[in-house]
Order: sequence, then structure tokens, then C-alpha cells
Amino acid sequence: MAINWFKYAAPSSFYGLIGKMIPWFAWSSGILFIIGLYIGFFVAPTDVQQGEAYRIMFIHVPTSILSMFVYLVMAGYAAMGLIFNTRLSSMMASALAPTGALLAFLSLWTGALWGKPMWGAWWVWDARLTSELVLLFLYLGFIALQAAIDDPRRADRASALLAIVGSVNVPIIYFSVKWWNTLHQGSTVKFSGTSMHVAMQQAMYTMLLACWLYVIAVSLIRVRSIILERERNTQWVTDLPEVTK
Amino acid sequence: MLEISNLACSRGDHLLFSELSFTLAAGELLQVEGVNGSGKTSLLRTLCGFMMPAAGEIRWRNQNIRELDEAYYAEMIYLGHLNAIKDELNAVENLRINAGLAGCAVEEKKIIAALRRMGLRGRETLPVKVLSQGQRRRVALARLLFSNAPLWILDEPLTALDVSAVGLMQELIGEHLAHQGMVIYTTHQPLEVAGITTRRLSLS
Amino acid sequence: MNRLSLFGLLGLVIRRDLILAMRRRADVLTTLIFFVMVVSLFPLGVGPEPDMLRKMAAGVVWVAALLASMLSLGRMFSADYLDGTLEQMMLVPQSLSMLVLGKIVAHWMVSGLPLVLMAPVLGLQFDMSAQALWILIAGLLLGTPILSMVGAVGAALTLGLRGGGVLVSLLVLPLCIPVLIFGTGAVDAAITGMSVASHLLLLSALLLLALVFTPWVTAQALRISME
Amino acid sequence: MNWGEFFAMNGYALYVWGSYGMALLIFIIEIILVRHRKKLAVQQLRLLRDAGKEE
Repeated sequence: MAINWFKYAAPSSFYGLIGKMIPWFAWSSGILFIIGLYIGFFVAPTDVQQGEAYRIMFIHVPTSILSMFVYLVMAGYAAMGLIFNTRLSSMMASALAPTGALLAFLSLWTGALWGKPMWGAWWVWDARLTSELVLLFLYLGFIALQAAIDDPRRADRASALLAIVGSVNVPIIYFSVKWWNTLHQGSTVKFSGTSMHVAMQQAMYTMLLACWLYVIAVSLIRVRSIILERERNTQWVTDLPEVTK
Repeated sequence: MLEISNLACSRGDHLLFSELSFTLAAGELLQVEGVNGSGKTSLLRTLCGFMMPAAGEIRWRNQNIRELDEAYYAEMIYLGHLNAIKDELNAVENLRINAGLAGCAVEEKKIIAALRRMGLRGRETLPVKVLSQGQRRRVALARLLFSNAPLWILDEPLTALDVSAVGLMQELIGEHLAHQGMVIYTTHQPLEVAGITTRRLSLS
Repeated sequence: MNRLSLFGLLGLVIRRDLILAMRRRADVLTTLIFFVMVVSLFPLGVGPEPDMLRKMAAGVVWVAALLASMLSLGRMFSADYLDGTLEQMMLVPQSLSMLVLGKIVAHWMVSGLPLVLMAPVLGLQFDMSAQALWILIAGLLLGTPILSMVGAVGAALTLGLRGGGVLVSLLVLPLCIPVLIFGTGAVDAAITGMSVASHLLLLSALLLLALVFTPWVTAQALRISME
Repeated sequence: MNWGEFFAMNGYALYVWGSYGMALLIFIIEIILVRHRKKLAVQQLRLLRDAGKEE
């Protein structure tokens, strides 16, 4: 294969490449959001048990899934930066962290708003909800550690180590919380076990894809700013058209 | 033998120096010179493996120090700006622990002899807290006396030392070089060792 | 001169840190007093009904132990960092991980063990039964070393940073949740007459896991922070 | 179907629109923030370049 993949690992070529890709991600995300919301609100039928409130699912489930997924991706990038000493992957990790934290927050917020009509309380110590809260703490720890260190290289390496330790801990935390929950509550309130209507599934997957593309677009814009901030002393940055004009 | 080839060092996003190459053979004394902020301390810290070089490599006995790791540390001794002595302990305790960390157990007699040679007679068992700056530096320097590491890396060894202590340091370095040792150091004071021509490396 | 073995190094570091701690006894006592105070404040906050106190005793003691161990984490590396000893420690010709393990053990003996020894007295304040007390102590014996180990990673990562003390709690506390759950779970199980073994075994498993990985991770974190 | 009924969500309006509203708000704020950060970065680069020219 003659393609040189490492060419895109250099910040200068990556910067140009993602500059071209961002609009595609952004627009397809927007269109999918519209389609997903349309199916979710107008096509999908009212749930027998939960009424209209179940429609919160179409935003709650994608943000929950993505908040965990983004943490793993972030830890993966951070580990890559730590092991192979590639600057770009560390920058990707720090670009993903704020978005991940916001997704975790949204997941908690929508979870609470769904829980109130269904369980009668804004917050229950359900295993998934508690784990999500811990995940938010892990994100905040990552961001806080990075913000506290002035030298960007040390910040990258230290937070990478934290992210790796965190991702090893996430399953342990999840299972311990789950176990604790079953011990203390005996029977937790569970969502109806009935299979979802096809339109509900379609709406959820479309929204998941839309959120995913949104995450990619936003974190790519953020990583472009980070590249500019970190590489400000290099020639290629000073020669960029948006800087020279 | 210590070989440095094409070494570059950066602090934050600021490049301190690059393309630095030199070798240090047995019996040689190398003084690193340069204005404040030119990267003297960073160079020494890189030689210790604390900092990763931005480019280039450091070889000890023809092997990269990253690969040698702990085997390299057994053959070098580093003395930084900070004395690495504990206020709560006395000089003997400090040195025994320091020698232990450097990988060897030393008899109490030898430690006391070393302290006396450094001009600290009568202060061996006082808490370091009550010693003056110069005396603390002498305690730190006493480590050199019972180390058998061939490579000495000294960052400003003469700070806070009086004339007699500077003379003593020159003597110590002379002895070390005569035993096929090597010394690399930074200083703002002149340091002359009889019979040895000091090589100079200037960072700009 | 004779070279020091790995365990010789371990012993030396533990001895050194214990001597230093003994010469700064006030620091050790502060942590212990903090622990006792936090636990004693709870009944004042929630009222003196013995039934409720018995029920929450384990949780209160564990949370207080968690907070107290956070308090002492700052001391683990910072003094050595400030006077240059840590630089020399990075240059040990044996293993930095072993040295770190020594520091962790010493830290636990100074800040974790006193909490374990104090726990029975506090348990009596909460009218705990003898059996529950024993389980609480066993849990603390297994759990507090994990707190020291996970805490060491956080302390190493935040070395020399502004506001490091608060930051280290933010990083470490979420990672300590499983220890809290199993530690208090064991006491609950004992009170309700269920099997205690599974909780304690899980705690032991966590201890083993932490023992294998955290010294190495802490050593890496120290190398990153010293750069 | 009438719109009033749709927005009432059969009594669950607060919960459903509270969720989607917060999501929309967060997404919009995040987009504004990342674009602002990009603008700041470019501005700073121009400042550095102009300072370099005058030397």
C-alpha cells in the first residue's frame, strides 16, 4: 500500500484534512437530528405503560451510551499519546473530554426528568444512574487535572495515566454499584420488558447516529483550536490562510 | 564513557538547545557554561533521565540510557540544586539513608569519617535543622565520598560553600578523576583542578 | 560495599518514612483527630436514636476514614519533592516501584492503621454489636491499604500543583467507591445475618489488584510529574 | 392532531421538553464555545505575527 497514513498524523496535514471534514459531519448530524426527532415524535406510537414520557428515551439513551463510549475513546487516545508519544492523539483526548462531560451531564439530567414521572422521584440510587454520576466525576477529574498543569506535555501524560486508571476502574465501579443496589433495594423499578416498536428503534438509532456525528464535529472543531494554541510557534501555523488574511 | 549525540531539549514549547553532541571519557572534567535560562540544569536533568530529550540520544557504555535504566543509575550520582537532606534527621542518618537509596549499605564509621573530612567534626549527630546553608551543602556533598559511581553529575556544587570547602571540592574532584572517574558540572564560580584541563561546553 | 536487595530497599524506605513520621508526630495526630471528630459529629447531625445510629455506623466510619485518608495524601510525596529527596529516589538503581511500595506501606502504617485501631472505640459510640465491630475492623484492615495505594497514584499525579490537596480528592474519591461499598456491605451483611465472606473476599481481590498495579502506576506518575 | 395537544405531551410536557430543551441548550452553548475558542486562537496568532513584524 502506497498510502502514507502517518502523513495525517502530523498536525499540519491533519488540521487541513479535518477542516474539510467538519462541515460534512455537522450537516449530516443536523439532518439526522431532524429525521430522528420526526420519527421519534410523529411516527413512533405512544407507549402503553409510560405514555408520552418514554419519548425522553430518544435523547437519554444516545447521550448515556455516548458518554461511556467517548470516555473509552478518550482513554484510548490518551494511552496512545502516552505510549507512542504522538502529540495529536493527546490533543484529541483533551478535545473529547468536555464533550464527554456534557454528555454525562445530559444523561443525568434527562434521566432525572424521566425518573420523576416513572419512579416518582428525581433521583433514585439505581446502578446505572449512580455509575453515570461517577463517570461524570471521572470526566471532571480528567479536565481539572489537565487545567491544573501548565506544561501541556506533562498535562497530557498525567491525564492520560488518570484516564487509563479510570477506564480500568469503570467496570469495577459499575459492578460494585450494581451489587450494592441489589442488596439495598431488593427489587429495582425496571422499564417495561416488552420489545420496542420498530419506529421506536429507528428513532433511537437515528438519534444515536446524529449525536455521534455531533460529537465528532464538535470535538474536531475543538481539536483544531488546540492545535493552533499548541503549535503557535511553528511556521505552518503562521502561514495558514485564516491567520495571514 | 558518556556519549551525547544531536541532543535537543525543550521546556514547554520553548526549545532550549538542539544539535548538541559531545563525549565524556574516563578521567575527564566537563564544565557546562551558559547564561541563566540557557538550559544548563535541563541538560543535567536530561542526563539523569528525569526529562525526555526532544531529539537525539544519550549513550552510556554504548547503550541508550533509556534501555539501561536502573543499571545506568547504579553508575552515576547526581547532586542537584536541592540538597536532598531531611531537616528532621541528623547528618549521619541522612547519609545512611541516601547511601541506601543509592543502592549500598555503608558502615557508620565510614559516614562519620566522610563528614569529618567535609569539615563537620562535632556536628555529626545534630539535627540538620540547626546547620547553616553551607554546612548542609557539605553534608550533601559528603555523599560523593563513599559513592563508587564513576559518573558524577553536579549542578552548582559550589553554592553556599566557603573558600576552604571549595578547595576541598577541587581536591575531591581531582581524586575522582585520578581514579578514572568523570565529572560533568555547572558553576558560576571558577573551579580549577590541578593537573587537569577543564573542558568547556557552552550553551547559547 | 554490599548492594542492597529489593527487600532491603523496601525495609529501608519503610523505616525511613516511619522515623520521619515519628519526628513529626503532630501531623499523624491531626489526621486521627479529624477522623474521630467527623465520626462524632454525625450523631449530633442526625439525632441520637440508637437504632438509626447502629444502622449507619459502618457507613459513617468508612466515609470518615475515606476523608481522613485524603487529608494525609498530600504528605506522601510533597515533602520529599520540595527538598530534592524525590529526585534522588528516582535514581535508585533497584526498582522505583518497590520504593514507592515502601512509601505506601509506611503511609498506611502512619495514617491508615491508626484509623483501624480507633474504629472499635467509635463503633461503641454508635452502639455496634461485637460481631459487627469485628467485621468492620476486618474490612478496614483490607480496605484502608487500597485507599493508600489508589491515593498514591493521585498524589503522584498532582505533585507540586496549585490546589493539589483538593484536586487529589477529586481524582481519587470516585475511584474509591468500590472499597466503600464492599466495606460497608460486609457490616450490613453481618447485621442482617447474611454471609460476610463474599464481601471480604472481594475486598481482598481489590487489595491484590491494587498491590500488583498501583506501585508501578505511581512510579510512572512520579516520572511524569518530575519532568 | 392538534399542536396544543402535541406540546402538552399528555401531561408530561415538563419532563419531555425539559429534557430536549436542556439538550438543545447544551448543544448550542457548546457550539458557540468551541467556535469562540477557535476565533480566540486565530486572533492570538495574528497578534503574535503582527508583533513579529514590528521587530
